Amino acid sequence: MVKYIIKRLILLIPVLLGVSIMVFVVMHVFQADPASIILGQHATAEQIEKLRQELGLNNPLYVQYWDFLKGALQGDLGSSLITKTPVVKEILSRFPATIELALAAIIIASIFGISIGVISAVKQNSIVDYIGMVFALLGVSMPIFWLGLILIVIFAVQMHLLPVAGRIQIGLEPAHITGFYLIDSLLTGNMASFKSALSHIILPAVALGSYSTAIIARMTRSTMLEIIGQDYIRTARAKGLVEKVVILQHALRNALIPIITVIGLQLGSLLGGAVLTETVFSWPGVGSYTVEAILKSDYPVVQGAVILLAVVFVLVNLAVDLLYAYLDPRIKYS
Amino acid sequence: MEALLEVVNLKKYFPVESGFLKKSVEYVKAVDDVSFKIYRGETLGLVGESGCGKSTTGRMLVNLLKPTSGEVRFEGKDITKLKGAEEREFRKNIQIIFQDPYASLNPRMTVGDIIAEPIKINRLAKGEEVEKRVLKLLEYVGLASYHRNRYPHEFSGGQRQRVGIARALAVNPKLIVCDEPVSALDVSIQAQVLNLLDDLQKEFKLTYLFIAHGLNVVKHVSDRVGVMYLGKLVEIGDADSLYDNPLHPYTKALLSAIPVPDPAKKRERIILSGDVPSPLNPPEGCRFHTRCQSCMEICKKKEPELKDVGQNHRVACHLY
Amino acid sequence: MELNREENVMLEGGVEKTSSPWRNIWSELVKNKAAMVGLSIIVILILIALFGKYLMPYDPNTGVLAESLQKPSSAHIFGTDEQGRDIFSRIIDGTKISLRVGITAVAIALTAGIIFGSFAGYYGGKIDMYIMRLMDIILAFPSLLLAIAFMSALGKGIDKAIIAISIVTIPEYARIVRGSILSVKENEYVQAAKAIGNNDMGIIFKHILPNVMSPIIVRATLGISTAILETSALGFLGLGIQPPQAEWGSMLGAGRGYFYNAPHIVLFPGIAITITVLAFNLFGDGLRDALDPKLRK
Amino acid sequence: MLLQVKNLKTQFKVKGGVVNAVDGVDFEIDRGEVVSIVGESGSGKSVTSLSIMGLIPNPPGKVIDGEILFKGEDLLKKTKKELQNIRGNEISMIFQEPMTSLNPVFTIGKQISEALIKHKNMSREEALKKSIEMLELVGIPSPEKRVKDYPHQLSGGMRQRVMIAMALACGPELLIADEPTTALDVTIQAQILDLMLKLKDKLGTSILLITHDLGVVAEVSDRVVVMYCGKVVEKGTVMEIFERPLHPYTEGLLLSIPRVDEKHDKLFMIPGVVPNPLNMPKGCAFADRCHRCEEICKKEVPPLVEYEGRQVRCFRYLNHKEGKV
Repeated sequence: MVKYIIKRLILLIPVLLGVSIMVFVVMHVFQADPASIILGQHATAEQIEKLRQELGLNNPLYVQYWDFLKGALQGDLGSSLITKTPVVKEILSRFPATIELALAAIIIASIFGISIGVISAVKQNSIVDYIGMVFALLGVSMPIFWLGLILIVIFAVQMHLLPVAGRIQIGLEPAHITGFYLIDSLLTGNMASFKSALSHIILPAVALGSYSTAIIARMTRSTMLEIIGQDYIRTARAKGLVEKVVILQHALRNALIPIITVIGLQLGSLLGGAVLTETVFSWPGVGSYTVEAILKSDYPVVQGAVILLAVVFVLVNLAVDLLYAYLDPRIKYS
Repeated sequence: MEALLEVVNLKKYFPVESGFLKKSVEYVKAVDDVSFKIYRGETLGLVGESGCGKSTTGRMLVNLLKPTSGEVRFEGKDITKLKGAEEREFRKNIQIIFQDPYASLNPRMTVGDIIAEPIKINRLAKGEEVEKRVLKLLEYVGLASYHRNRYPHEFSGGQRQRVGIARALAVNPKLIVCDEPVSALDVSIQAQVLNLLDDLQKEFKLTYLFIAHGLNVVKHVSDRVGVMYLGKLVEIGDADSLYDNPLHPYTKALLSAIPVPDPAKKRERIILSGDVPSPLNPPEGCRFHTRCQSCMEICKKKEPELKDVGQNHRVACHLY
Repeated sequence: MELNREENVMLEGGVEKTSSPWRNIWSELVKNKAAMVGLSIIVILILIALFGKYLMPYDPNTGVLAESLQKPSSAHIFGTDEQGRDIFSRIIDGTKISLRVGITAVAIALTAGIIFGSFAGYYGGKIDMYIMRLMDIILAFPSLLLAIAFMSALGKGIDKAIIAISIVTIPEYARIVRGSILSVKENEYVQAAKAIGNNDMGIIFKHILPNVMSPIIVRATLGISTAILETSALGFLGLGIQPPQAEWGSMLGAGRGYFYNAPHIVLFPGIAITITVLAFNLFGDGLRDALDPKLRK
Repeated sequence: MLLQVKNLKTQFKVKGGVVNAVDGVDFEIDRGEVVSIVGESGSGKSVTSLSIMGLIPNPPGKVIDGEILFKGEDLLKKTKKELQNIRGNEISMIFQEPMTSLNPVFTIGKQISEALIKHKNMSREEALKKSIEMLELVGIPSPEKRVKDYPHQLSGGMRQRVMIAMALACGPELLIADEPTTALDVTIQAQILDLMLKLKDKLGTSILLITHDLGVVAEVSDRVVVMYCGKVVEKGTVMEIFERPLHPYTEGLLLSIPRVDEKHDKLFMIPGVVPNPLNMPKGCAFADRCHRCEEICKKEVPPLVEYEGRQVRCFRYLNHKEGKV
């Protein structure tokens, strides 16, 4: 098992190299000239040329990439063109917010998605099934940023039940332990902080998780239907097991294998979706930071954020593959 | 008699990759040094249990699989080394019909197109001639001309198998490899297809290699029969002599295991113990020794050769 | 169940009419009400995209500032936006962009995916490894994020949105095509095609691809919805189609500053996106049910 | 009588209509007996066995008429819960595909234990101990180790042994075996049949064997029920059926099997195919393929008639009895 993990991590190297080359090339070939961005509209040609020289932008691309790679390996992804702060530092300080939001969303999505899917499959073609599947269909058809806006209008603006935006009421931030406000406030026993953090995370997590909930529900339903038709389910029934055991033990346990794959993929795409949700809810995470950077053409930030999120995504996939081995005895990694 | 096809020291090893970074490769020895001849106009039956390599052998004869080593000589010419146009030219001589009539026909083509395809690809006829041939072939296999524009899913298993036979006949082959052609069919349909194959053999002077696990079917159709076990040919001889007087302990056990539809005949059965060993790691010496009731010391060490015991009968066993 | 095969048993004498597999699928699809609703909406949307200019009460791109942020009324049935433009006209105008991006992006990605996937699946070995590694690299990004990165580098505009969205979805099609090809490659009818003398291209195009098209077509239909959602997301972030050109996502993005007081400004574009995406999803689901005999009853 | 099936009718709703998969089937099984139901695909033999178990998937299937008396009580009138207490306990079943009939994610020990825990109120440890005993009984080497294996680690023959161990764990009075050896190789098939017969004698279980293989039927059964298109066409002891088949279908079937112990140049052939279940002929379902077909056969469905103490569904014997032919 350890050997397998090491092997997978080694195999990640070419993928990550490919990822970095792709991002780097795309950013440098097509991007507007960073020097003119830094200096603004009124800069003279000489000034720009001088800065290009300083930034090493006149070197051949592979030299620039090599410099970038050397830096990246030492944990230096360059500095923001605008604020001049190191990209890694900025991103890491925002990372917990994004992860907290994504985890909250995936937990909501898994719980609701799997439950709806199982119930729909068991009650196939009943009214419950239809309602569940109509909701799931809406879930995959609504843009999450629009759902976010609508949720704000209803629950924050009209009903005043939940806050409009932000991560926590200003001044209530808990002491930094893990960086996750919900956990940190519980650890320090700060209930006011916890309540505020919880009320802030509900709407964005629901908005972000809606698409995944729907995908997981649909996937669970079709997988369960397929598995219920398998020979070994007939065997379980022939043994005289009660239907609950047949469904929840024999069928769901087998269905979990593909479901986990989908959840893993969704967790990855949530990181992408976070860009939208964070923008809508002014959530101070990596996503909203990246969007700002894009709009300001702050390419080192975009480059750093994209690479970092890709690394997280790839690691999530690895974790999913390892979960397989636990769930499916037929898979043994060696 | 003249051999139409001769198989010489045929081997097929499938690599199984394993290990970490440095690739250590193991081999599944699906067919391991098999030699036999098929004479013009005869039916050679090939029997054995799943995994014995009988189908792999069949596919190598049709050039669907390239052998690891060894030769397949068709009319004296080694066909395993053919390439390009020569290979295509050769394919006309040997055709194959498959086990599963539901999987062996392209579901998106009409039956007529399926039968016409080999004629067109091999340029055996042009224009209206193609159509005439297709209808003729349908007639040969007992289908009607109105079946021409139907799709495979509209046919029953037996009818689909007839289409498969017509497709094989389309290029006027000399040899047809029948790979379990009736195993998936019901008993009453099985008899229809077996009789059809028999009629066609007489009409077109065909030679068959008949691969099956049903020993009764093989006995019915074959002039000679070969028995395979774990990639090896263990016994081969005239059908009557082999069934009446089986020599290899495996053949004996196999024959005694067939249920006979006659409750009055209660026979002494030889029940073999255990399973067939993995072809990834076959036993040393005689491959059957782990399950053999007559196993001797030598069987565990030395691999027996196929020995002629007279009357066209050969067996690979240290007992003889 | 042993009944399934017998269902297809045809009577000698040919009473039943010949039915091609494609015609069967269509008759199956027609029975699916949800799919037909989806298909009808798609047809209407295409008509709107083609002839929308005759339906627009106002010029979608010019507004009267004095009439900005008006609530829906008889003059402006969906109200007006922050620049006083008629939202109804803009939504109609936006239809053609969403459809164009969605359909073209999928068409490009599908073509590339079929080529990559077929070669990888049919030939296997090194070719397979190189192609799939390349796909892995693209797949290492959450797709929306990669599209954003491409857009921020390529610059804004509809063509670039199409390119960005198609590139990020190629691996998905390549994988499906490859997987399907692997699953039918060993089928006996493919072996038979080889035995009668077909060459590789004949086998791929005549015997393999037609038999693996079902999941690919389904995926492509559903892929159009994803592409439309991604277009709108890019527009929302201000990266997609540039103003004043009307695009549903960018309408939402622009209206974001005003939606506390004028929720209609975000309500209608969002509904338009949802309906369009829903239509393709309904149709795609119906296609899948019709094409997948396992789910057929 | 251990089991009496009376006028059983099971329907399936399929695209294009309703199929009467089982259409008025009667037969019985005594204690300690092996009764075989034999027929080709589409004959309704498997549906019959699933109907007895109450495992017909509904929808699309449904038992619409008849009685299934097990020890005198009608299984069709039992509640879901009562049925669950009978299944796996008093009646159990093994299936054709040992490769897919075991749940891939549980150990075989767990899968055998389940029934014991449910029906015999055993603790986990007791059930596991009993499972090991069962594995030993069905001839699986080193059962203490194998009990922790997953199905994919076993060969096809071994899996079918596990299925048998599982089915017999609670000591059922009736074992329904649906094509138990069809998917297995000849030598393994012989092992499994041998094992089933030995265990039957040892445990006194009655067996209902569903198969298409007349060879297997001849080897193991006491009595035989021949089915065609959802109906019983002939019943009798194994000797009667094989020595002197009455129904033309049985006769044709027996003649069309190639045999190792005899050599014919041509096989007897039953022409044509099984009729479309959605479009059954008006008279006898076999009439179109029958070599002894008469006018009446195409018009009316023949009844099951008594003839020489046996039952057969054919007009020839009805007339014979009345002395006309």
